[in-house]
Amino acid sequence: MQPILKMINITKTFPGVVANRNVNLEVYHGEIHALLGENGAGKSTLMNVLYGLYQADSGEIYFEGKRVNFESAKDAIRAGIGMIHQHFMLIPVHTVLDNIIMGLPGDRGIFYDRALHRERVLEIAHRYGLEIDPDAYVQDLSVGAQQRVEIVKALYRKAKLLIMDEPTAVLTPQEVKELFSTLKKLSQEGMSIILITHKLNEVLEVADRVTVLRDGQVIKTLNTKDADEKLLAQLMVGREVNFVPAKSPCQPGPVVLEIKDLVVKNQRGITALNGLSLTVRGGEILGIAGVDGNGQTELAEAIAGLIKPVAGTILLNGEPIVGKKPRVITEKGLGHIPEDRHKRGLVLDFTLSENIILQSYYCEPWCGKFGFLNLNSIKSMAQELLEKYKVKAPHSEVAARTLSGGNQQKVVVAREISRRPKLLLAVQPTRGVDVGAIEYIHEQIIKERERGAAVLLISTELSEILALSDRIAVIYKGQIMGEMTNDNPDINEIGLMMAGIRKKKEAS
Amino acid sequence: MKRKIFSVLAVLLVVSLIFSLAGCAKNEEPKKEGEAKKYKIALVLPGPINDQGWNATAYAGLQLVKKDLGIDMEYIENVQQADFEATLRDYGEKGYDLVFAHGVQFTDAVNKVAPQYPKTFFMVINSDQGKAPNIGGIGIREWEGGYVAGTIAGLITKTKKLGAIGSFPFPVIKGTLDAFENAAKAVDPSIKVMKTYVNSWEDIQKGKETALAMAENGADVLFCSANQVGLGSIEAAKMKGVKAIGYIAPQNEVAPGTVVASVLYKTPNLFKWVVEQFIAGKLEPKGYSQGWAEGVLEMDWTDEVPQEVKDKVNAVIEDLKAGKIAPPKP
Amino acid sequence: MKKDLLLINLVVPILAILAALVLGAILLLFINVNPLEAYSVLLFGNLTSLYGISEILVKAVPIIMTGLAFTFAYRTGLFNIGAEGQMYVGAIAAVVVGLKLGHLSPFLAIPLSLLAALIAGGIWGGIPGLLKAVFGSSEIIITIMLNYVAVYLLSYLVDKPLREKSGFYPQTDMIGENAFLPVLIPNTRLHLGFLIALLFVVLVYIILWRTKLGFELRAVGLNLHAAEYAGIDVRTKMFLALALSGALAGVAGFTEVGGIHHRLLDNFSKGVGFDGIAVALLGQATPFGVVLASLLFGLLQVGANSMQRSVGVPANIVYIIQGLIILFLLGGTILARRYQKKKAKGVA
Amino acid sequence: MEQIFTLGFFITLLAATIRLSVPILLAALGGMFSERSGVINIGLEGMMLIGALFGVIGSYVTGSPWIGILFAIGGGILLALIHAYMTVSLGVDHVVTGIAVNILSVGLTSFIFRAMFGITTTPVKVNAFKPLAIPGLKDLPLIGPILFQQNILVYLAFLLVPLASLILYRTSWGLAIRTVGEHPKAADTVGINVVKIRYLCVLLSGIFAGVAGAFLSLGQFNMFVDNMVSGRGFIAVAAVIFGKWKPSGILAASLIFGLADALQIRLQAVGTGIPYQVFLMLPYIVTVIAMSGLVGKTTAPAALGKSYEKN
Repeated sequence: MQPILKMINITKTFPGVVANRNVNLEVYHGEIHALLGENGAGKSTLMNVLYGLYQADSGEIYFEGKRVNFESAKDAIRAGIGMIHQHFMLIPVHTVLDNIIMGLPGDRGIFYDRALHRERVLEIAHRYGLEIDPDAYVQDLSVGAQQRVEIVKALYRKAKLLIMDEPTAVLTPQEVKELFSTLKKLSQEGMSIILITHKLNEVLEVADRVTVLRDGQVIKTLNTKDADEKLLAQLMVGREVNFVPAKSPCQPGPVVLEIKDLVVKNQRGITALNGLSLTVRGGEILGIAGVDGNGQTELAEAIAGLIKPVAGTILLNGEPIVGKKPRVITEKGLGHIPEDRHKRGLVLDFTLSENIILQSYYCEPWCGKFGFLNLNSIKSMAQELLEKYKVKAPHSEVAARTLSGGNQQKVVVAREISRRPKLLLAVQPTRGVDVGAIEYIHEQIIKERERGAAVLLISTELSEILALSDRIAVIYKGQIMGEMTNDNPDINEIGLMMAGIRKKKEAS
Repeated sequence: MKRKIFSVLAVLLVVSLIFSLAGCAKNEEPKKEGEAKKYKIALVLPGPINDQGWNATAYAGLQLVKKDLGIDMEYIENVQQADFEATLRDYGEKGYDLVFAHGVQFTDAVNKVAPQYPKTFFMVINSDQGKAPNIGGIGIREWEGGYVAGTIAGLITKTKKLGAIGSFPFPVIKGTLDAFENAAKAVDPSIKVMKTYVNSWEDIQKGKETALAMAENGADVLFCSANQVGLGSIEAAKMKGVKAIGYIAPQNEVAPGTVVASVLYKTPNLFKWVVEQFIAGKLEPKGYSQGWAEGVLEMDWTDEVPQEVKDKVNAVIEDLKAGKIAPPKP
Repeated sequence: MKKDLLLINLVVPILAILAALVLGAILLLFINVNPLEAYSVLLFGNLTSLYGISEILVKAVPIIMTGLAFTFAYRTGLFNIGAEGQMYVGAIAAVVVGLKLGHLSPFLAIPLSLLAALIAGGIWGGIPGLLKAVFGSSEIIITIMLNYVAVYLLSYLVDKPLREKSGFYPQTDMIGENAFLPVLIPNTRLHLGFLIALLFVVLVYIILWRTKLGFELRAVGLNLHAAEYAGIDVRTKMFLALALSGALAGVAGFTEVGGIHHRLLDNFSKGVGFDGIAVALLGQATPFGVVLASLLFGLLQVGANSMQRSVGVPANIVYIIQGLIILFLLGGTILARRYQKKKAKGVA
Repeated sequence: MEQIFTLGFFITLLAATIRLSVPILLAALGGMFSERSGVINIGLEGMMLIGALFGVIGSYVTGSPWIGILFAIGGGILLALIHAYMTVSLGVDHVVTGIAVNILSVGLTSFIFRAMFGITTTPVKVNAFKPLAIPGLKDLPLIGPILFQQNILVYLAFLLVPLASLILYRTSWGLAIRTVGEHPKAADTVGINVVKIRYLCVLLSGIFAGVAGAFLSLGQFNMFVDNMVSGRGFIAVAAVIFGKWKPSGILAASLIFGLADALQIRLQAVGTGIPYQVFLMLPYIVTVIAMSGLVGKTTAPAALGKSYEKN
């Protein structure tokens, strides 16, 4: 049988990053094909290339047997491809009907025959059991209902191939169940579906075949009936651990961070942390492993005081810090290497000096009486720090923007560590950083532990967790799935927990 | 950063230097043969020369002086209040012989600047004060114009309601409107005059709307002293089928049938007169004032006005010439 | 990298100014004016005499202040389009003080009217600041609207309550002579306001780059999220930035009434608020850049008058050139950045 | 006082309100399209001014006010193109660009007018639009004189309100415009050309503003004078916001602003204790109040003022 879609040798690079390298993908009529991989594995890039939002550097795409070259989403839509993005492309202030027909040509000249569209939309919705109200406003709908609108929107454009990017990320279990039955129904009707996901159970539950991506390359394509979670976890995470920095045996001190039953809702009002509890002691590194989007961001921001938890307690050195302002928490001894250095960690157009005092600009000796900054001492301190932490920069007065990602991250690390925090919160400390810098940053984190600080390491890179942690906890849907010491741990077990499967084992 | 912007300016200066050299080279054409002493005379205007009113008439004066006396006057238009002093000083600095400041709002600035430039004579238009040794004032008795307009209006109104629009409640404008009212009441004490100030010289839509409001309130003759705004009031009169009296410029043609007569300002003559006096060495540092008697005001009639009205108005003009009519109280 | 910065900070402004002048020259040719002659007067005419130079400085004073005002807010990521109105209320306050306390010693009268102008401008800038912080209302629209309110407020005050005693003109009486800003060079109009403006230039520089507050404001302007992460109260800072920006614009009103008009008039110094936006952008939103750009604008505006006097060029050509400079500068900067990016990509 | 508030007073007040609101309405409807697509247009004032001038030029050259309107549209488009290129193609700040457009327009109109017509003491007159009484309707008691004895541009302006509504809410273009203004990326994913839509909308605002300017110079008068727009463009910007970016709201806002102006003129003519400046301030104060709470930022197009760059 001819595949409906054939992508051959697709390569797509962004400045400094190869997102896809010689990727091959085939999707058949009426199949649900999962695209499995960790964050940053290149799944979304590949799909954006297919959908005409990005142009591939090289490679060929055949759709329904014909060579295609989509220059915009419009071309892809016209050819019969629909894509449902992880962040819904819906207009909150439009009605459901408007969201479905937007971009379509008018019926009589430029005029829409809304009654006709309404009828057809309802018909399609009915056929696939997608319950929607065409006259409701999208802003009033639940996330699940919004997703149904997105699906109808694609169906309404006569999509033959539907791409769904992480469709379950924001759904409740009930909604996930409904979605899957819809997808199955669609595939029975002949629709081809590409399901982008990093959730193993979903792959096994709904997909016919699965292609595993890692580091922008295809690792393997296989039938799901030949796969199990163990195999998929292995393929997805990979086994190799880059290197293990030397570290002394762990000598845990007193409890520095204690989190109990923490509940946090994210900006969309969805529960991101659901009764999470953990403790970190001085002199130890607790690594939080987990697939992205399971509450890691919210956990870090809640500790740093950037979001207010709904319930639960956070104790830093025994003092409650829930509801405290970020500065107060920082002053109580938190060092925070944030997840996204461009968003939170650095003011890119500030000089390195200014970035280095970002958390302490108001304190002596950087800021004297009457609020004047002591530029000389700041500069010399910054210069010293840049040398000490081996940041490659001409001098301390260049804008942070001009540095490479690795050196930018070193600046953040230097700043946070130089304040000698009691708790170091390191979130994705080496994301988008070159190998040399990774090694260096890892060393610094271990040094902090050796100094006696408590370190909470949150990373989606399992290898990083394994390399640094004394203990490992796995986060899944805002809860800790399980904890173990990093003493020859069972990687498969971690992989399963990351996928939300708790190994049947006596409670530890 | 500083250095960079500094260099921008530096480069600019170099560029301007090149321009200026090139300009100089071009400038060296032989000057016009002028055997007589070349007078340097300047006209400083508070508004644009195409305002179809106050400033435009002064510009016409400049042209008249050139035509009749062969003297090239310089002018500068649209001078903002903040620049009055600087502009006058500039002419003083450059040794001008005679500087017209076109408006009484220049008084402060002239009083400040003139003592420093004794060789320059400053003539403030519409000022009634002179100040030795080199400040003079010359004004049109605008109220006389308003008075005649009021007489005409009073004679032709049927509704006994008139409308008068001014720009700002400045004394000159206020005096004109008051004289308009006095004149109308002198014709018939039962006549009512609506007076409004629009706070603008140029917002013609406001002028039109104001005039419309007056017409709708029963006024059947309109009069406006506010440059372009006046054009708006004439437009309104045309729309409402009521009459308007032109003012300053010959406006009969603006709306034939609507504008029944215009009170003309021969302001150009005034400039010519001053320049002549100056050349003859007869110009004194005092306040001159001119009106019907001196021929600075003139009537421009249309056939819409019956002869008997014209006769009555002409009689009033003769009274004004003879000084029999008192100006309005401030 | 250095070369790239050079392109944006030096080459683009020069090209923008030149391009604007060239387009202006074409217009001049249409009305049979020799552009070289006109421009030589425009750019160079007033640099030959002390008085000419002093006039350029006098013109630059209020523009420096409104330019600083825009810069200050801009550095916090906010657009203050309301310098015009803030200048007017600053002037109102300064004149009220000058009228009531103008008989006091200059050492009291001048600082007090400056203070009044600062406070009044601060309040007028603080209103949009407050609305921004509380409701998230667009400071752009609010400041524009408040410009008009200030214009009519001024018009009302000089028309009714503050009208001069003789009641002739819609203007106030002269302020007390002790509240006049002293002239710095005899026989020129260059007044103390120039030094005061320079003082504020330094002050703004110090506040923005040498103090804790400036650090916070700039952090908010450049990266809201990072500022939040650094424990900075973003909303308070936004309010403060607009209030202080308004205070700076208020000083422009103070220098104009104290140094030039000595009384309040309808619509005095029109357009200075908008000039401030242009000079701030032209000066790359740095205090010293604002000074240089203001001098350029002062030169252009005084030069426009000279050009009109000696060459007979309508002064409105300068509006055209100013508008074009802003457009070319902003557009050119972005095109230059794009060009650089393209080049960088080509290399990588 | 009681003789002021007669029935006749109200009728004429209403007529004046309609006339005064037309230029605001026209420009604001244009501004609405631009803002609905996400581009702030503060340059309406300048576009109106150039429309007023070009309208007169067109009528002067050809003798036809209709061709004058075409010229006015051309002038509006010219400035709108500059605005669109700067904001949409280059991503320059919308407000600053709009201000530059205004400055440019003040100089350009005054310059061109003088270059073409020289300096005169009487206005250059051109053929203008005549009032067009609608037979039958004009004789209706009370409302006849208010509504049906205006010039054709007035009818046109008011007809444009339902038309704009129709386009915005009933057509594929309107939906595309609203989508682009709310969420350009989403528009992109359904194949709407964001750049094209934004260009068209900014040009549309130039067209509308040009006609608004021509309404002043050819509809209300038959001449151009410097600066004759006198801030009505900024009022139009306020009307867009106060009207919550909806044609019907903008109609209401324009009428309110027109009423404030008409009332102010009349109250001054008859003399009241209230300073007329208070009335002049009113539209702006109303906008400020509306912006703080009444009209939340939620009603503004979500992507207003934001440049969209495809990755």
